[in-house]
Amino acid sequence: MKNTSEIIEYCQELYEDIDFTATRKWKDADPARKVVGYMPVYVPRELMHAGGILSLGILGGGDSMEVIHGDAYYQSYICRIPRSTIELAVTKRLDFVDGMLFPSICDVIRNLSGMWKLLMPDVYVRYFDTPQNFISGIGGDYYVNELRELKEGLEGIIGREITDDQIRNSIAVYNENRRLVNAVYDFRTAEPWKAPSWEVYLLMRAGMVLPVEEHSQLMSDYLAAAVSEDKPMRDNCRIILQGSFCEQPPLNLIKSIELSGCYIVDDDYMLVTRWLLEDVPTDGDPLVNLSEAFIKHSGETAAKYVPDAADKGKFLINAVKDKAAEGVIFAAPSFCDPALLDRPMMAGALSRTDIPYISFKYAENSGQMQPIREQAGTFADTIKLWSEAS
Amino acid sequence: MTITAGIDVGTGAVKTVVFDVQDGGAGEIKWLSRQTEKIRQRDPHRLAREAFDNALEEAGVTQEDVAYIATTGEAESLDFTTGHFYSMTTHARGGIYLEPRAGAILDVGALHGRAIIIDERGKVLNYRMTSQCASGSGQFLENIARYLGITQEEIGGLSKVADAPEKVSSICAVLSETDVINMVSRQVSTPNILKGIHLSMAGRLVKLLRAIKMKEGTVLMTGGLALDTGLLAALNEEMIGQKVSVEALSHKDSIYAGAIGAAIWGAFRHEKLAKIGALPLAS
Amino acid sequence: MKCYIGIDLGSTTTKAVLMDDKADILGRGITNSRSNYETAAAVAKQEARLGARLTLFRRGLTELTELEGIDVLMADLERSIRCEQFTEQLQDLHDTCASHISDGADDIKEALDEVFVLLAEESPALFTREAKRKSDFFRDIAGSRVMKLGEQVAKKRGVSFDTLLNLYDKSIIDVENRPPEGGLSEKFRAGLHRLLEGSPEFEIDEELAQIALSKALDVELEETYVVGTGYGRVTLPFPKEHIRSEILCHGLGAHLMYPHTRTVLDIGGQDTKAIQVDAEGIVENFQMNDRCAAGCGRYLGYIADEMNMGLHELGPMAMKSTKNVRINSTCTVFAGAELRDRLALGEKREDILAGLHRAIILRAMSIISRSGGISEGEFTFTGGVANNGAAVKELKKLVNENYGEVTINIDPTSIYTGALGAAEFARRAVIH
Amino acid sequence: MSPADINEDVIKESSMLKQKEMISANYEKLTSAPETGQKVASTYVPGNLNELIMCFDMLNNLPEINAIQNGMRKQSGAMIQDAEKMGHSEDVCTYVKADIGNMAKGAIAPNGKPMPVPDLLMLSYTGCFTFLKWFELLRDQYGCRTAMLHVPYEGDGVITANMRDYVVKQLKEEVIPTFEEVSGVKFDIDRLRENLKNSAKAEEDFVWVLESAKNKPSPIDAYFGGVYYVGPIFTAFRGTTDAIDYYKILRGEIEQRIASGQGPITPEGEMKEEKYRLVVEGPPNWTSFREFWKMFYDEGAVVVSSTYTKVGGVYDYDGFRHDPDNPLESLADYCLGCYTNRNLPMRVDMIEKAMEEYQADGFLINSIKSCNSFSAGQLMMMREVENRTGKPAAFIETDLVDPRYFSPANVKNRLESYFQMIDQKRAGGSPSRAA
Ligand SMILES: Nc1ncnc2c1ncn2[C@@H]1O[C@H](COP(=O)(O)OP(=O)(O)O)[C@@H](O)[C@H]1O
Ligand SMILES: Nc1ncnc2c1ncn2[C@@H]1O[C@H](COP(=O)(O)OP(=O)(O)O)[C@@H](O)[C@H]1O
Ligand code: SF4
Ligand code: SF4
Ligand code: SF4
Repeated sequence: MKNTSEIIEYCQELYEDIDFTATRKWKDADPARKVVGYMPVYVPRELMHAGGILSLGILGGGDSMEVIHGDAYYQSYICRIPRSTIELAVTKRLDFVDGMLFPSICDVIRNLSGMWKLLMPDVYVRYFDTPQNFISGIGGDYYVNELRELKEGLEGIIGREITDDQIRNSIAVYNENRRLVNAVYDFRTAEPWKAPSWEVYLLMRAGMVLPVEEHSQLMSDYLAAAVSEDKPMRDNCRIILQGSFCEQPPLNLIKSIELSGCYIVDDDYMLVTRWLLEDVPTDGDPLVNLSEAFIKHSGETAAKYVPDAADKGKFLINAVKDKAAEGVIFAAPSFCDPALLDRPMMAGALSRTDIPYISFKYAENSGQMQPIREQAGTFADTIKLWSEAS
Repeated sequence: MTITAGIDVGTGAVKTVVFDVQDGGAGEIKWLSRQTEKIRQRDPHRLAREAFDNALEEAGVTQEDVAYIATTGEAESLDFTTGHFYSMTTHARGGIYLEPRAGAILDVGALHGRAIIIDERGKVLNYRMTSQCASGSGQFLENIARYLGITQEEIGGLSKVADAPEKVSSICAVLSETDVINMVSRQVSTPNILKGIHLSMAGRLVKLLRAIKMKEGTVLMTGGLALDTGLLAALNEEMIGQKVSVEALSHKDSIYAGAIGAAIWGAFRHEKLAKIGALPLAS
Repeated sequence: MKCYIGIDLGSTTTKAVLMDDKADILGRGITNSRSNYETAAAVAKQEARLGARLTLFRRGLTELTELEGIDVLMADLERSIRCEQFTEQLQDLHDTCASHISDGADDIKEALDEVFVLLAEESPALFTREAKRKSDFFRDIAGSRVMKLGEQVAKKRGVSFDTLLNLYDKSIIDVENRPPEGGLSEKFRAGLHRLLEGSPEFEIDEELAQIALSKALDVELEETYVVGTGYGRVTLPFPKEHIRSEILCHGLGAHLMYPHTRTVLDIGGQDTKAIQVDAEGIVENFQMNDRCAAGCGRYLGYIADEMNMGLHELGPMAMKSTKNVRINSTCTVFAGAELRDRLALGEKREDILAGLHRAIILRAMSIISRSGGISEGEFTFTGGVANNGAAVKELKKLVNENYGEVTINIDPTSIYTGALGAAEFARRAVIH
Repeated sequence: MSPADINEDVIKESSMLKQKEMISANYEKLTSAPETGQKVASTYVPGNLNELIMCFDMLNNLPEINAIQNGMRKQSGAMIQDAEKMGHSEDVCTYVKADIGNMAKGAIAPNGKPMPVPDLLMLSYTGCFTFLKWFELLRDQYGCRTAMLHVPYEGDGVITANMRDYVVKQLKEEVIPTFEEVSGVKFDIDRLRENLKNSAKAEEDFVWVLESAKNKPSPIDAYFGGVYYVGPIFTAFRGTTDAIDYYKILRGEIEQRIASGQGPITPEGEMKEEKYRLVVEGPPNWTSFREFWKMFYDEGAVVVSSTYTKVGGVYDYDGFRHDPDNPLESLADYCLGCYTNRNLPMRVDMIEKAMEEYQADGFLINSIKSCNSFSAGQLMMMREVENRTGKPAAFIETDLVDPRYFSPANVKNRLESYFQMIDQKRAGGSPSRAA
């Protein structure tokens, strides 16, 4: 059996490989195989899986990519992820991708979908507009039809029909995957010193480029290994990281937060893995089931409208309670509309509940960690020195 | 008797103090020794060791006598310490030690400015830092001083005799530099240039204070620029200008605020850990 | 004769080009823009006129006789004149410094005098054929020598080095704004005499040469039309129709130097621009850095200051690098912090420097890409940073990686590109 | 969008006076709502449902317009800074911050009276993500009722039946019932039909006005002047007879200008010579509107077509008119078809077509720091348009209502270089390299 550091080393290799060699290899093994890229906030990966398509989660270029052409597409006051994503495309690193899905997170991604159409007229590109109306008969119906249109699009890529049974089967596979993701998160919540956040992060990142079954295996291996490994517990406080659901911070930033005295006990990285809060039923009309799961059982995030004012921020506050967190760190990408516009409301909700928080901004290629360490460190100091418990 | 040491590794200098602290800071606090060492392109960690040794010697104690060696600043990875506190935490505590009336701390160093609201126990309540752009930093002032041919110690005195200061407008230090050069060519006097820079910096610092809702009371300047009397004067002028009824003070030992805070928090933490029986070994 | 002058008032340097009505360049002049723009323009122009005299002299001489080694002769002559100018400015600096000494400080005065005696003694050596100068500007040359000699003298005499330096700091700006004036003809004649007397290697009759020189000096260099451009152009004492945007001037200038140019990159002190021109040198598109000055020439200036090195030494050191160090921030001010950080992490200076150079060029590559990339024709790199070998090396590498094999032009006189374009605009304003 | 009061010293045409009257009457109605008891709905310009709102006797308050007004009065800067002090990020849309800062100051309308707290936030989520958050923020503050209308994005450049059904269903089952509840007025579809009929009439003349710029010289400036012309049709007047009258008057004035070969009117009088005809993409800057405009007319540059005059609805490109016979479907199509709700390839097509039809010399983008909806992707649009038309393009960067991001020297420098570039290109006459 592998130990955690071997598993994480493998994940790190995948993470650092901006040429997506692992996914390419998977595809090259069989000429019939197809790959569809998406930005991992929320898309119904089950549909791709049902068509035998590997869904590739694309998270920009990170801090190791030198962006040269991306700046020719974006002004300086737009976040970084679209420019490094374009850079990936322009430098032909995504030339093996047969289709692209752009989830409805913000105007930048929305417009990126159009740019992709202009840039690659031959690739299947879909702006996947999920409903902001959460009533089954309205938003739900609309969504079922969107799913149907997407399914037809995917069928166009693979040249055959995707059956309901295939979808049901895929739903089950993803239910399993989600259970494991949640198990890893729960384990970290319970014993954060045994599952450092940067490891958990890399483990989830691996799920972006691997077939889902392999990812599930990787997670159960990790869990098995981590439980038995002994790592020292540090004098850290427990925080939840919020606002990083799209452009991701560099790995060093995640490490820096932990180094400066904060255990991250929950986060919103790669939401697609945990967007749905419950299992999707495997019987009945699978598209309706997916639609209902989205409408009824998805988490709260800045990219989603909250119909009832009273519910705003509840999800986060409940998470703080459930995970016994001592504070929240809002870490959002610079120029990120959804996260930054949401922040004052979330912060307000926290203040009303006496939950301490701090906030800062980053970019996927932030190099100077000193200011981050300092703020996170001060936050940790304050909790450690002044909280009643310690 | 609890001997503790505070080591503040900055971008410009390493500051070290040794204290004797009673009851984790609640009782008597005795200052035993102090050391500053300008870094000047040397290895800060080596300097920190040297400064620490010198401070021990001056205080007449040995490393074994020290209950808690606390660092602050750029020193998380120093290898001979007990624990690390972050700058704002330490400046807050050091500030309240130096000036018990202070309701806020303005820490202005080589590359940064921070405004920190504190309570009477030195707890950080709220803070703001200057953003990435650096035209309001000590470094910039240093560069300009070099260009104008004056020493850092002279800046304050000159600034205070200005009669018609001209503010620099740009956010960017590079562009501000051009502003200054243009001023020189327009024969604006050195005091007026310096005062102009001081006022621009002060304007930004007052904004920080307002951002964290510091509306009245006393604020203590700490960090290297606390020694710049011109900046202090400009700060007080700007407060009046921006209708903030806050008085800014400096202290002759302001530059040690971080190190002092570290030493006192070290003692506090030492007590706390002793109580729960989790004393770490001072290596 | 009719002359057309282009003046490029840069943020760092001011350049002038003087051309005749056949668009031949007669002379170039450069000075630093640090102080007064008007003075800078005047000085650059004066320098360009000096260059023009040399060109005319050379033309006259070649008409008269076929002289071997004429290049050497011209270079020697120029150095000789520059040496003379330098001596004159030193004298001015000496006097100005002395005027700042407070009464009774005789020891300071004596020390100062000694510094300047030493300086005067060594200055001819700064202008020999072999000498490698740190810079072309009086401030830089004099400044570094005063520093060095001042330290020695101060130590020897036990006076304050700071006081000596302060005298210099107080005086240099005034002196810089008072360029050596007049008597150019005299300097030329005397210089030529000294030269021919001292170097028998030139097989030429001095009388003949002096006649050619007189002819060259007698030509009236009429300022038929002057066009200004560059960062400081709005402050130029010219009416609007005498001003062209630096973009147009750079485009045209690069076209004149390399007619097949289609893309121009200019990295100056405070801005970086990428310009696309057509076959006629007409600008089709351009991009500049935004308000932030990160990654421009001044960035290297800060680094040089931080490392206590001369600007021209940075490139060579960076070329020694053996390892990739990635630098993400090109903020000029934080460059120093980044540098210290990296040094503390144990990285080597040359590797960090190479990383910094790469960072600058990466930014420039983005701007090029934004302006439309390099699609056809030649690519020309201009501006002060083109003097930096490491930057050039990085640029060549990245251009070839991203756009394939492209002809890359870099000219030693590329810093004059904008002024050249401006001069051509001046010429066209009259000729067309 | 209709800052009529700013230019009163200059523009004395009767259309302007008419618009001014309409605006001040509307502000009067809004600010006296607490006394009159009339209910107020706040909503956004793109996809605004003015005809529907009127069916419930409610007033329509548009926070974007208030932000513009405050921008032109040079008050927005302080409001934005106030909002930032309250914890709003410096990176986000300044309309939102100007609005929130204004509220903190008591939300004073241009007539000096306080604005009423809206009875309903009509969140028409059309073409801009920020809308969603903006009203969540207001809801947080005001605690008032919110109706959400999610208008899907035309990601593939078409309105599908699914999208239209979804919007219509939301109107029927969510929006209209909420309006009925808040206003106490029963929905009457015939009233809506009547309003839509009025809209269509005004829209005819409005399109005629926009297209008058095809003349040479153009009698209007379709950007700086255009922002006045779109006023009534984009705001609280669409569907009223006032709007019909306004466009009739305006049309008459422009007909006269065409007949006498006159160019557009500027704050400094008639524009002299039309030297450059431009198509402009992106909203204008409001804090230095006049200064900005001057940089154009001083150089003889006229904007003959702009995309900003399509944010509140696209009427010219594919001939959309509000249709009384299919009222809800037509409202849905209107919302779905707003400029920023169309995908980038469509936006490029629209611009390309305008460049040709209006015989433009160049294409200019004023990129707004605040607005990702407009700005993300504009650099690529610029390239596409350049490649397709072979005409030179330029890019400037400013902001809507944040004075800190309007750098006059910078903008002027770029514009001057650009105009010189067009000149030089004309003189050189070399064929463009862009095919
Ligand atoms: N005597 C002095 N007068 C004025 N400024 C001073 C003086 N001494 C130091 N400084 C300024 O203080 C800065 C260093 O401040 P410090 O708080 O030590 O910064 P850091 O903690 O980042 O090292 C230097 O940049 C310098 O400009
Ligand atoms: N000899 C040199 N070696 C290396 N770099 C140089 C040299 N001369 C100038 N530079 C670089 O060029 C920059 C100035 O470029 P320049 O084109 O003169 O700027 P501007 O046009 O803005 O005045 C300097 O900041 C420096 O980085
Ligand atoms: S980082 Fe934020 S603004 Fe940028 S694409 Fe992602 S969600 Fe949109
Ligand atoms: S170069 Fe200037 S504007 Fe740019 S980040 Fe640095 S200080 Fe700020
Ligand atoms: S982001 Fe743009 S469209 Fe949206 S509210 Fe702001 S200015 Fe309007």
